[in-house]
Amino acid sequence: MKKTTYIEGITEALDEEMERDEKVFLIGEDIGIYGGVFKATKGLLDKYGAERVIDSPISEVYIAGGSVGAAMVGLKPVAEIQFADFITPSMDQIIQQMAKMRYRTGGQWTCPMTIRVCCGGDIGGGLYHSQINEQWFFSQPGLVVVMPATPYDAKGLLKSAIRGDDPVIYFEHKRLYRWIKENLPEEDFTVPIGKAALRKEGSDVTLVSYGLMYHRSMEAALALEKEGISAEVIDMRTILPWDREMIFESVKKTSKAVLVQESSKTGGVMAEISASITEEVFDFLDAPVARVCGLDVPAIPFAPPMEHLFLPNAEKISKAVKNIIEY
Amino acid sequence: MKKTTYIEGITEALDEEMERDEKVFLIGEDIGIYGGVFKATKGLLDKYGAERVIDSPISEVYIAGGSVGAAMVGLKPVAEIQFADFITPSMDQIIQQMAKMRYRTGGQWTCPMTIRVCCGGDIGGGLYHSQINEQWFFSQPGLVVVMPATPYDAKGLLKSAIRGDDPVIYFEHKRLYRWIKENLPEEDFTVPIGKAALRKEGSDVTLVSYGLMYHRSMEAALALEKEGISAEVIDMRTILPWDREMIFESVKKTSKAVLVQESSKTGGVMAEISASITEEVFDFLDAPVARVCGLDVPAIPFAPPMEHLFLPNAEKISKAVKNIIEY
Amino acid sequence: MPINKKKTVDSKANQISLPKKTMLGLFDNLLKTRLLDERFRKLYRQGRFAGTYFSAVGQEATTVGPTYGLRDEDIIAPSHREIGANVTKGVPLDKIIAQVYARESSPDKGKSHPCHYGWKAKGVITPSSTLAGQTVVGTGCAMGFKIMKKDNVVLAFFGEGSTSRGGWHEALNYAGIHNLPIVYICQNNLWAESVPSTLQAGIEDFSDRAKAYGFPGITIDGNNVFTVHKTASEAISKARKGEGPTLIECKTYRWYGHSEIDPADYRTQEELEEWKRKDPLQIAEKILMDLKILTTTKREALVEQINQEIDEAIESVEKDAYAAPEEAYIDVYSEQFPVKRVDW
Amino acid sequence: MPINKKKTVDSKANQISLPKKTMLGLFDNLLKTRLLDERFRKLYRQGRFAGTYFSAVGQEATTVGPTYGLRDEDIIAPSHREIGANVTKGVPLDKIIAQVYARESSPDKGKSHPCHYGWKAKGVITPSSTLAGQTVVGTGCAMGFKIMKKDNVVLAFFGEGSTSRGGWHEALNYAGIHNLPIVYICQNNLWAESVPSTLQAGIEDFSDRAKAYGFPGITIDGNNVFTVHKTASEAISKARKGEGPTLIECKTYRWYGHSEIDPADYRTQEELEEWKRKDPLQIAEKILMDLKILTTTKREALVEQINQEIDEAIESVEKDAYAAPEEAYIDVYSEQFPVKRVDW
Ligand SMILES: Cc1ncc(C[n+]2csc(CCOP(=O)(O)OP(=O)(O)O)c2C)c(N)n1
Ligand SMILES: Cc1ncc(C[n+]2csc(CCOP(=O)(O)OP(=O)(O)O)c2C)c(N)n1
Ligand SMILES: [Mg+2]
Ligand SMILES: [Mg+2]
Repeated sequence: MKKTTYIEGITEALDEEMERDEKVFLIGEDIGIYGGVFKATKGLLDKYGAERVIDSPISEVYIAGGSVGAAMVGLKPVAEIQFADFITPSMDQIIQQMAKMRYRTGGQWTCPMTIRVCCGGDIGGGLYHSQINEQWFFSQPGLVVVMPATPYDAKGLLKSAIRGDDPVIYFEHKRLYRWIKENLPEEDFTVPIGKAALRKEGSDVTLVSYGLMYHRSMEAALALEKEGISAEVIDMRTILPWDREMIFESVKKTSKAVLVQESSKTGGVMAEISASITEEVFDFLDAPVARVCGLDVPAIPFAPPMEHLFLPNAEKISKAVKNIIEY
Repeated sequence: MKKTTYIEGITEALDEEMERDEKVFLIGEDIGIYGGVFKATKGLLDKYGAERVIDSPISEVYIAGGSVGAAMVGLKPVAEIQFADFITPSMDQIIQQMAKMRYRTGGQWTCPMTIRVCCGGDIGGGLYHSQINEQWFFSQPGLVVVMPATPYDAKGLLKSAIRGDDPVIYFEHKRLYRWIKENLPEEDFTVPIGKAALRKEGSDVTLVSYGLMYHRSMEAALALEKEGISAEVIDMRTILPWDREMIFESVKKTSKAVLVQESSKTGGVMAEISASITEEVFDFLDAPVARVCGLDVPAIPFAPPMEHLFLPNAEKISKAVKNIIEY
Repeated sequence: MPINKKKTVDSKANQISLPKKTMLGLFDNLLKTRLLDERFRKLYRQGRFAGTYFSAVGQEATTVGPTYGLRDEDIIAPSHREIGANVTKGVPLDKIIAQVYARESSPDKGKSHPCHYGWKAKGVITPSSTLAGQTVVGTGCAMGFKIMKKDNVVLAFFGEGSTSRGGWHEALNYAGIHNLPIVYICQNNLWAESVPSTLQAGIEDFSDRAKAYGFPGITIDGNNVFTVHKTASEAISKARKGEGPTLIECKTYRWYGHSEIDPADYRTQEELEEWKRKDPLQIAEKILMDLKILTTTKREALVEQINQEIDEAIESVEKDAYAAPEEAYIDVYSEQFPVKRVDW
Repeated sequence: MPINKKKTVDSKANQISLPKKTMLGLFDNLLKTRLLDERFRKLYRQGRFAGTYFSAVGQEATTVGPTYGLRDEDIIAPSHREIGANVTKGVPLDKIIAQVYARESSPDKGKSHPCHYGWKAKGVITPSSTLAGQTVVGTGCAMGFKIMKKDNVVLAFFGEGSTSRGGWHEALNYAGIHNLPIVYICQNNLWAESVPSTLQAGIEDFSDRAKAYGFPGITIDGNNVFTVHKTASEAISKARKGEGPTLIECKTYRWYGHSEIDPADYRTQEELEEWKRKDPLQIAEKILMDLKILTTTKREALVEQINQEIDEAIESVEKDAYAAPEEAYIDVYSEQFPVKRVDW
């Protein structure tokens, strides 16, 4: 066991998978000599050479679409989009090629690849360095979408993504890169895609979230505990396909749910979770499912007071919990 | 009053607005001499000339982004994306420029423009000529998103879009182009953005939809009527910002809602409507809000039996209504 | 706007020396493509299959020429008008026909769209409809071959209109940096649906686009299958040896509308007639007859044989059914993630 | 991969004849840009503003030169390293500083990101961070001018790395078809963050990219502000007369890291030293002194005056507050659609 940060978990996963399988290669901007703008690929160029750690031109269309081609002929590409804000140019290749390759070819061609997307706010990145945009991929069947919240999951989910046979959008939250450390096993491990994590048991309310918001939810849960409110905390980890069972079971038990999402509220992932809870476990609900989400404005503004207002935090979550507890 | 089809309504709106305001111009593929692949711009090149009816190269990035620039210097661009399937390359310009221009410039620069997007299935278009993808734009504050279901609205909403000061994604459903005719007033009229239409009053259940699905919902409502079930039918018309009030009021009255959407279920617009109904009028609900949606598969498959299975229709909607009525 | 003076590309085919077998093979595929294509048009008018049909009649040499002689492992990254590449790469006729008919027996199980042919066993990627989409993906295949140190090549096909797309630029730019084993074939048929090539680019020869990427761009007569084959083969062997990509612009023309529902009245009758006189099939035929490699009798026999093959394949495909509706749930993901079925 | 031999672009500035007033004006803006830029770097290190900072020191001539002499109505479509274009276009110092400080007094109200300067009154578009984004939008502005028959022009700035983007291609292609009134300035500083220009394109001179679009591409010494100004001015008047776009590649170099947190250790000390010897400010100074247009005393006075202006502007901006948090709800839409506020 050794103390590992979230970003180290990512680097280790890449390193170990490249070591294990020579079909794995990396492509992205500044991932080579620079080791990535956040240093997630540090040391890998030296170790694996420029054929397997490719410093790409500023070509997000190609980074995604070229990886699709490489996957089709038998490689296991791990592409990097430097900031989720810059995934918009890749949409065409992600939606029309990557997500639909298996389907449109009648299963002849597959697309086992991973796109790592550095995302998220709370780091003073402003409008164009804080986006996530996970809801676009969440609404595209054919894609797998994950977002780890812990170093263990960062490492284990990335390994599963790389080893799997499906195209994966792997969101890594930049606020988490160096914030938390965790003891990780020395031996090889993976985290299964499609399974959420029950981080804390509770009986009064279910908190559902992922990424940075899992931590905000846990902070809220610990604070609420002191006030006698027992919150169950679920970290979704995989956004698509999501773990319906764990969430429904929890809501059946607590009869209340607060869903927490960093991205803007309208049309976000938590709308689906809420709608599905209503559809599936309506009779168990003692109060309306509540959402605590980013503001419905174009993206996270730069100046600190505006960023603060935009983002959900423990305090806002606790308030929402109390609202529905008192319902 | 004269009988007008949906697509004629579009052509008339373009013609009248170009006539009224010389700042209005059109840009898109095959919109000039060909008059559009569905003939929506027929005759306009002859009438307004090649400077105002621009046959663009196959450049969806530019069609969107170039229009943003033209809008910034004072024009009123109406861009056409030939099929919603091909809007993926425009995502960068729509999301990062068009939707955020006013915000990121502190209100200095605005982006009064319209993108007409020809969309939808039930026409045997297969995977790449049946998409809508409206949920991506629905989740982007700063954009206005509309989808008319009738010739009157097709004309009136397009006029409002062109005259307004906000960037509008105007979805036109190709299945509706020539299907329905309606008597339209000879005089100038507009349809306000942000207001849904109550198409049929009812007391047992509220059906909410837009575009082609409004017609399927109405078919279901008429069939249900014969079985003694009274459905209220709301056509959203504007998807963002949506008419919360009308929908909530209706659900308060009927206590039940079935939401109908052509696109894949997960992460679609109706997830938000469902979640919001739960949040706002939970106490009035007698049954879980139900959704009838497209399948969770990559897009609409081509072969007729698969397309049929994919799409919601009156029968499937009626079944869903009966399910929650019996709840 | 620069005027696209129609520069006549001289056909030096008579001087082109190719093995007799190659010449006959090229002709055979050209003929087969033509006959199948005209047959599809007829079947479409008869309402025998749904959707639409994109004819490539008039421009078959641009796809037959480069594809002839490729290995099974070489990849074809097509767009919507590459029936000739499929025929020449050896995709069985019944697979091609089943694709157009969207039958369960189609390699894509009827999921895609007519003319979106593809068959993995012969290295043809079932395309999306997004123009130049497969140019990007195909460049990625070439990147894969380079990384794996395999000496396979990729042929990417697209129309001149598709070169206006951003992804196209990113792909060729990448191929130029890394000297990828790929040959780009631009079928400049002067029109992109109704838009003339003068409204696609401020240049006359689309091969000039290669100057932005640092690899050779060549413009040739796209209606002489022997010229096309020779030029492409040289580029292909260069690519196979790791000497980098080539962009080949083939000047050509489509005889019919963009698809069967397009009357193509945006262009003049004269233009059409001029190009019909440059029919790639007749050009090839004349050359072969001049060289005494082909006789009218032999040609007739060939036509008959091909037509019979086509008849049989159609008969068999027309007996095939559409896939069951539940096929819609298949091949969304690997088996790991089955799709939840809706109960309706 | 082709080797990017650093072709030395000879500075023929001594032969360039420009009015004395223009030369002094250029120098003045160059100096102001340098002093402000170095000051920002210092303020950043002192933690006086949040976020990050992108210095343009070493490559100021590429933005000052083309911008000098433009009209207010002409548009600047910038990226992240165009402090010089803002200074030269006449954006007041306090607006520029407030932008970096993200204060309420910033034209963007603190919403964007440091170095995303823009001010509508002077025609500078507040940029997004998406590279080449404003190249597309700026081309659209030029299209607008053409449609409205206004003789304004657009200057679009970007680094060599940004030319790898698909949108960039679509924009220049469109400008080439329609002869738009726009001049494209490529600041080739050899690096895109850590990626050398040899990994951006298989060509040495990025002006070759223009060959794909049918308008002129020129490569010049980007460190001589007079050459840059002269070349750009000619292109600008051509554009203004409706004679179409030009792509001008300015060979230059950034002295510091990509942003202030980048140690830039991917490049050699020799390369840096070589380029520091070609300091655009010193080159301009020497030419002016040789021409006896400038003296050391005059220069000193200028420095002092500019520094005082900067001091005052900083002092005033530092007194300004951030906008209230609720500013986040403003300017999402026109007044027609107010944003629902959250009660927390
Ligand atoms: C991205 C995209 N935009 C638009 C279309 C619609 N469309 C289909 S074919 C076509 C014209 C293609 O022209 P070209 O590339 O020259 O090929 P050709 O049809 O002439 O063979 C267009 C605009 C599309 N399929 N994909
Ligand atoms: C679409 C996009 N991709 C990636 C980035 C991250 N990024 C910011 S600046 C930069 C390098 C830009 O290089 P260049 O265009 O040469 O300009 P320079 O910084 O050298 O002035 C990169 C990759 C971005 N801002 N936008
Ligand atoms: Mg064409
Ligand atoms: Mg650079």
